Amino acid sequence: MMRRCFVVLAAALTFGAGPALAEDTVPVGAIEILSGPSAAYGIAIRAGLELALDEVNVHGVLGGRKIALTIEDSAGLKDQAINAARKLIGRDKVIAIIGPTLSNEMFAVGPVTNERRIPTVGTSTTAVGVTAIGPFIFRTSLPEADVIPVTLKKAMSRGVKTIALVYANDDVFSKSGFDVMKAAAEKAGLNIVAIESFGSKDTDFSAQLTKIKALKPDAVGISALVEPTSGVLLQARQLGFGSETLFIGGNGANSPKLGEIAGAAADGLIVGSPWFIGKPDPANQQFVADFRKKYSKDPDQFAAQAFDALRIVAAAINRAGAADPVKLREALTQTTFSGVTGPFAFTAGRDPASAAGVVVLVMQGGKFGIAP
Amino acid sequence: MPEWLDDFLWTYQNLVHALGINGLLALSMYVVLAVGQLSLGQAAFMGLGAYSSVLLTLKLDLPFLAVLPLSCVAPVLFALAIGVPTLRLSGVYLAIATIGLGEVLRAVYLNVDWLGGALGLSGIPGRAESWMIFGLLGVAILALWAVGRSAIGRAMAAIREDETAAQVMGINLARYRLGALLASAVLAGLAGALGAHSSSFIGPNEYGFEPAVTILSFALLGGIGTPLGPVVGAWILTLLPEVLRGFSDLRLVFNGVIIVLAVLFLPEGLLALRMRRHAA
Amino acid sequence: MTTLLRTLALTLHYAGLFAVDRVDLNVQPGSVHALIGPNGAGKTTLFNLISGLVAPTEGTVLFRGLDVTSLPADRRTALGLARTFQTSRIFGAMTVLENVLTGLQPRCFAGLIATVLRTPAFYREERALVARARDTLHMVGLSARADLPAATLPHGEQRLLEIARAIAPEPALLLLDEPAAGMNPAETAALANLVRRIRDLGTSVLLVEHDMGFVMDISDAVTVLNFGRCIFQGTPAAARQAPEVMEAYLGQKVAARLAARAPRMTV
Amino acid sequence: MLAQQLINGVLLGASYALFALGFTLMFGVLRVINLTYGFYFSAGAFAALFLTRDAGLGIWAALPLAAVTAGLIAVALDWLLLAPLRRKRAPELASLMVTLGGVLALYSAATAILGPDIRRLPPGLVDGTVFELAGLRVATPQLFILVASFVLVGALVWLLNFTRLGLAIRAMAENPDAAGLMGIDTGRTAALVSFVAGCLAGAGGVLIGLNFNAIHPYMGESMMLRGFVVVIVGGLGDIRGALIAGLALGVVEVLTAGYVDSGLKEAVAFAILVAVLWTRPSGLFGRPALRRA
Repeated sequence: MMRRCFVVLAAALTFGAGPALAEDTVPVGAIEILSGPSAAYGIAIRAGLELALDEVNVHGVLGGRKIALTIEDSAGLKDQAINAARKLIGRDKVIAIIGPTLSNEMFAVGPVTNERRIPTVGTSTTAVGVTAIGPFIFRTSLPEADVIPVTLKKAMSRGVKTIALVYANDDVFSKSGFDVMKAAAEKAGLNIVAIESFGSKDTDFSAQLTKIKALKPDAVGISALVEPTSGVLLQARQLGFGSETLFIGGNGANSPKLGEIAGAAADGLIVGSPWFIGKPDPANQQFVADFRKKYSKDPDQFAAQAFDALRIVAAAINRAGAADPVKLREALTQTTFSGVTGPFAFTAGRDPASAAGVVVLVMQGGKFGIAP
Repeated sequence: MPEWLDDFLWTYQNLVHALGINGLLALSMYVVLAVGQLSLGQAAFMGLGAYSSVLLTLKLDLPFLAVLPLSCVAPVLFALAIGVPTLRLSGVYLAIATIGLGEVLRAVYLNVDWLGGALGLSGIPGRAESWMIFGLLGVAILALWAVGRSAIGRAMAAIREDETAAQVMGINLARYRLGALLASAVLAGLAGALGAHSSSFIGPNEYGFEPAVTILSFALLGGIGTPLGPVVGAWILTLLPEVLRGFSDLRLVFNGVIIVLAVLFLPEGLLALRMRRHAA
Repeated sequence: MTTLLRTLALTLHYAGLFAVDRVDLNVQPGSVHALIGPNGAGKTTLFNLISGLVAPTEGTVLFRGLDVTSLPADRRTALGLARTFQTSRIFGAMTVLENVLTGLQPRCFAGLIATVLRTPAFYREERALVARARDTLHMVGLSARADLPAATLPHGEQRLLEIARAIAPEPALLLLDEPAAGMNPAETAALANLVRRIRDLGTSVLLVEHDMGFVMDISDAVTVLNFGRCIFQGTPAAARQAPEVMEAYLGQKVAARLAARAPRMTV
Repeated sequence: MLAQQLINGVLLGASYALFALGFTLMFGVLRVINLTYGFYFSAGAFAALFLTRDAGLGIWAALPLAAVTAGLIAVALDWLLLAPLRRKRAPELASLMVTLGGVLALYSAATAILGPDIRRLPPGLVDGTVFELAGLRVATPQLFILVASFVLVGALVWLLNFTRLGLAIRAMAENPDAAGLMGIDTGRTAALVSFVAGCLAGAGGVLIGLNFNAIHPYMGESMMLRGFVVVIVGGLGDIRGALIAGLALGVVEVLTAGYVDSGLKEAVAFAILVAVLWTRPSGLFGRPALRRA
């Protein structure tokens, strides 16, 4: 009985699901979080990728071949992300992988794909060190190191001289954002008066905020996902922080949910963003319109970045002239592209070259607008 | 080796490793359940093994075969610290204390800079080979099987069935319970070290409450009549999300339901096997 | 001959009551000693104190001349003290043979390493244990049941199994808690023979039992407890005559009536 | 600043105590560490969310309804998971395991159905006035929690000591078999205790969700770990102990975060738990009040 079970399992593993590979498609994989507690990010990214796929496959690549995109779910779990990468490479024979969603997934997946020389393009991995994993690891998402200084500059132009930093110390995203924020603040010559941490599931921040309030900083920098960021803001207002204190968000605050949860408490917060839904250029407006048409909702920054990423990969495949991973890698390093997040090229370190697309947003009445 | 086989093995290497490592974890739960205790510290022990082994590899660059045995040291010390005070109390206290241990360790990993904080430790060389993982799993199964079919195994079974009667048989409850917890810590520590050295990255959130419960569901699905049961349970629950697409969404629901059903209806587990408890 | 088991002013104070109150008990080697008394007299509690499952408030337990008062139950078993329970506590999921093997725990010396490596010494010991267990099962008449799951035995055989498990390591003293409860007359008679054989093989027996015929039949000495106190200690014959014993059992009126008729106890 | 920090600590501690009350009641009477308790907390908060956001009720109508919903869920889960084990007289670890599996399945199912994101109750449900006195600030929802925790402790102590139901509960806590023999319907009493505990959890979920503006399926789980600390330190089954331990834990956490290192806030709570298990496993305040009362 047991033996028969194993035979069936092995058969399922060998011949199981997976797209039928037509000769004339170019296989590309993606690993995103489609289930579990962080699914919201992966689902936004998938929407962006599929919208881009529609656009790319109108003409195809390499003279008319369609891209076959296989999206695997990592559920935010390290092991499942690695399994997905191995399956995409070993079975689906993809020539490039987009994703995975989180930086810590990339730390697990990157060494595997790099070893197999498959270009891997993160669209939402902003942590320090991601592209240092190896020569095949790229990202199109601006690392926080490029965004935060722009935000801080804006703050300093408003007369901020002292800053307190609070961050969630238990997720990669927030911790690495904090590291960058601290380094950037030091570099900009701001006086850091306090550094406080909390857990990303915490709901009470009163102790940290009371301490900060007594120090009267000009600004408070928050590096955390959107939910705890909202919590911090709400409780700060309760404890009597007024408009004299400028709140500065990290990448996590760059979400329309901030307005929904924190409401008026978030008013005045500024945050740097590689993309903004209201950016007036026609490419962006077209993207927003198409996205709304296809999904009946607004795109967010993750969808926008993913939308660009697949089109960058498609452009690089054309430049490489063949569906070959190593040639694709070379091509990626030379590709320049103009996307909804602005002009794009990779640096020698395989990070986005330009922070020119960064806009500083300010929250007002539950909505982001471009900061004056 | 033909190319397709090479590809096949490469594709499923991580899954194959996970089967072995989860098998070891299931055994580490088995030894504790086998003396009628419940510990939710397996994930914490695994984390200690993982972190300590990675530090030995990255900072001291010791060879992996030296790292592996050393990775048991920290879990064993923590098992002693948790076990000595709580094992004389009712079983509930061990369960709670081990949950507490997991949280304390998580806070330590997050707040100590040279443990990487939330970023964890990355760049771990992939030194865990399949033969090591399955060799250790095989040795563990054989050893536990041998122990099961001996006076020690009879004592463990007696404790699980009726603590008072076992005591009157001359069995020192505390000694067996502590011994089981230490064996559990060793197995989990090894699993942690092997897991860390086959996935290049470890982070503090991998060793929390949910993995601990998942390990429990391995053991309860397979049943604890023999050491094979938990291993098979672990294999089923490791393969299922790979075979059934879309299952991953409900993975934890499924694990939870398994525990409920096993406790209420199938106390012997899916494989209601029992082993002979003597060797002559 | 020194006394095998002695309790000195053994007392258990529990929830404002004296469950056992300054009991001095002497069990002589080579004897069958009965502990009787009405329900709630503290007999089982006294057993728990002697076997070490409950710690006394005050007093001392001497076993084979050693003060075992602060020793845990398992250490007392290792010294040669065995017991059964009022409601049988066999290991139902094990086989009959494995139950008896578990009882032989005090005779198991193979360490973890020898066990895992399956050394010749381990096999020698294991074979000796199994042989001893089979002998014991033969003695209580359960040989044919050796490989059945213990839970499937009928009640009377479960009681015998519990006795076999307790006597397998040839303890110096066996505590039997109501061994005849729920047995039919034929089974009870066989049990009496078994108890005598156990005594003759060198294990003294201290038993709690309500079947007075059984008690009078096999006991060499009787101790009577009432409300946690020892009210009588002596031979069965003397116990039969002692008015305080009858009073405890039957209440004063009935005792007086029975005394007038030169009673034979068959309660 | 110290004064404000102490107030912060007491307010946080009140939410811990409020959460732990039903948990410790359940343990005291049913002798079971019921890990599904955290789920009632989440369920209460979600019920309030639906009632206020979608059905348009005010908070004072939604609060009791949400509490009762959580109470009914508690009764159903007790009936499904624990009653069969009580009938079988299964060991306490079996109950712990079954509720562990149950709560994992429930949280994950709730996440799959409701989504993982954090919601908040509609703004403006309660007057958000912040009282300020000599620079010390307390918001209205925080006062609700503080008042609720004391009122509910009082109500529970009254229920246990001065009502027929309380008598039955105490008898059952003392000895379920004897209680059964005395004619107490232990099945019904167990269900009632579950109901009361579920209502407490649900009400706690609403008030705490209201104060911290964070409602998500796992909110009970994050509280559960604090709940363990409070219940063990206060003594399993000790209602007044839970109140004192909850307040103390809140103050210790806030002072740690305020004056030592905010990263250690959580670790301190669990270090206390482990220390208490080492030294005084029956809790800092001795025997459970339920059995003493």
